[in-house]
Amino acid sequence: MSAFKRVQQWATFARTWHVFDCKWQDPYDSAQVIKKYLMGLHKPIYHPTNDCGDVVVCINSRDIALRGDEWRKRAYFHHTGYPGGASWTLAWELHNKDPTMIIRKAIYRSMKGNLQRRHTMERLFIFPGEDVPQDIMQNVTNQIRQLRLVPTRLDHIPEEEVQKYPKVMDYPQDYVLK
Amino acid sequence: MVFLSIANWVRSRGPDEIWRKRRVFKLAAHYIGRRRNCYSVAVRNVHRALVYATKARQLKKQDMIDLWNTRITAACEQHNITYYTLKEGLDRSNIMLDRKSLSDLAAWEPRTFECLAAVAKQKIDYDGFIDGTDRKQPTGVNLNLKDVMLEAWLKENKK
Amino acid sequence: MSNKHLFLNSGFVRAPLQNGVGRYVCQLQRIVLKFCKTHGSCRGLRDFIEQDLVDFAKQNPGVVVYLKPRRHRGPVAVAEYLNGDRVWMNLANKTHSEITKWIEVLRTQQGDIASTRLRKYQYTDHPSIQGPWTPFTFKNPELNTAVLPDQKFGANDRLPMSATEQLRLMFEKQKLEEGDVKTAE
Amino acid sequence: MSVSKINMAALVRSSFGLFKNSILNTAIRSLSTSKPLNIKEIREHKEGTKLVVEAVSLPSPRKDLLVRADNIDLPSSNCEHESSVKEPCYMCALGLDVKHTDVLILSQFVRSDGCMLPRRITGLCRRQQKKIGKMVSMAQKAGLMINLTPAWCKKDPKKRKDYKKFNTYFDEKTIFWKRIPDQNDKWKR
Repeated sequence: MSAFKRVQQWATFARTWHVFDCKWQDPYDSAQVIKKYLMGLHKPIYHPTNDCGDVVVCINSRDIALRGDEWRKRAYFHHTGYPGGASWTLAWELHNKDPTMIIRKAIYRSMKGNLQRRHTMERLFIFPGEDVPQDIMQNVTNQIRQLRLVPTRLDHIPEEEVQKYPKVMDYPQDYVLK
Repeated sequence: MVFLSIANWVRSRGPDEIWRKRRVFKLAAHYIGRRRNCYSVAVRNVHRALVYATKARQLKKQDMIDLWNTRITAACEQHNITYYTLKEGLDRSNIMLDRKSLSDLAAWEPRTFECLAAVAKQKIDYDGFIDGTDRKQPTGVNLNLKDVMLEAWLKENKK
Repeated sequence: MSNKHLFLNSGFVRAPLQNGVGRYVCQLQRIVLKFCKTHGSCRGLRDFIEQDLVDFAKQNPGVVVYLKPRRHRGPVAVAEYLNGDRVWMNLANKTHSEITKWIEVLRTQQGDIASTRLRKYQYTDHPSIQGPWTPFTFKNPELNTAVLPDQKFGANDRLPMSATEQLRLMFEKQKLEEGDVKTAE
Repeated sequence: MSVSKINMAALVRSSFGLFKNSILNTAIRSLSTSKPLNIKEIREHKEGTKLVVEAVSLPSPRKDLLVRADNIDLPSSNCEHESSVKEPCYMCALGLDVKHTDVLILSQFVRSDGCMLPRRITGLCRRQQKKIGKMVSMAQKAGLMINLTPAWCKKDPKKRKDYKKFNTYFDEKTIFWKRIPDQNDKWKR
């Protein structure tokens, strides 16, 4: 193999580091996207036996959003192995204890349960907030697009803009403004 | 009638027994231990292996199709097009490339694949064919109101 | 029901050191023809030796030719190659013309081809003209200087327009139309 | 037959539109077919020892910003009314796909304490009133209109209790559940 070809191969199989902002993202939907990057399914050179998965850094995992009433309806099961060792933790309780756990479990479960899965998970970093160690952040060269738009709170929009925004409803004539 | 020879036929499996077994042993040659040395064990495993081989002939094709699909989908994502739209656009513009060639192009000749995606997109645009997955055109998060309205205004004036 | 592949070595269709491009090096180094002077099955090989062998040796000065007469045994050709392969071939009852062709095969092939299972029936040293895909091929060059995470690269830009934006557009359009009405007057 | 009917209807409508336009265009713009909308404000002031409370009619602050479908020729209003006779309400006519994150639109339908206005004031059709009401409550639960809440509420969604302090989003498809027909109820099917 010539030197050029060797470099070519290094380039093709180079590992990219991606960052994903979990703010207001559904962890179960975004797991389907992150999984692709972790396993290398986003590359046209993908093969199950070649090691082409990328590294993903998830930030702001504390600010994930769950749909509807899932915070109090979704339960995570754990069994210690002893009789009576079963326990169910609600999603919000789990998120209180470890704000990275829900997204980690979502990604883990989105992948097929083979021997590769745990090694693939090693390439995933999750941080509850914005502050990421410098040695991790300096590798990041790409950002994964979010699925949902981060909604804007009404009190974060400037007052004049709210006033100026076109209206659809008008008050009736004898309405007493409150 | 008296059948005297039947009793002899029970044990006798004919002169070609060794050749019959040899055929099985040849297929078990790469096994280890009793699976290759004892006929009764070998024949069971050989039968199972042959059944697997029969099924695998279909599965191999299916696996390759799945792999090609994965690769093409991955390549399509980079050009903001879905696999379905790409296929539809290429079919409509009479570019009859199969999955294998498309995935090969995506990996080995990426610029060609980029052009193919552009062709498909343009053709779909001309035909006005939009499928459900591609209805989400890029909107631009920071929508510039002035530019959008200028276009609308120009369109109005042309009428 | 073929199990020939079980113990075969696998390989690709390749010529060693681009043989035949520019120059050709005969890969056959040595050929041993074993035959019996009386045996009937050696008839074809004897004919070949009598008529063609000298010409063959003259035309291929790089090939060492051995003749090995032996009594009451079948005719055999053993070819040895530059890469160390040794091909044994039984020539029993082959006619003169058949043997001529088989010797030609042994001379032109570049090793023990028959005992390799080809993984693919084609091979190229240059699989890609444009250069194979790399993670950097279609990358947005703006990412090189961007400070990540950045909302510009992280926000979803392929969503339908939100009702907030739509209403704003409608309002602008309404204003325009009102303006149009005024100018028309 | 039906085609001709539709054509006739379209003709009539377009001619009516022309007629209306011709009137409106020639008239001054400030003149409108309905009464100019006014709004009342209650003012209290003291004149000597007397406390005077009066309701003053004011022009609506939203008048200039109103968007109506009549003013824009929309390609087709995706109104779901069966009868074409019934006039669609202004929200149906606009055909906007409002989500619970469009707080700028939703905040127009609420009082300053975040309560949804009743239908006699909003003037919406039944369906839209229900839909907007649900979306307002969705936006409130998601903490997107946290400034439009009663005074005793915590003004930071992160300070709410238990599961309420975490971000939640909603799916607008869950507002109207499709009625699943009862298998045993054969007379109504």
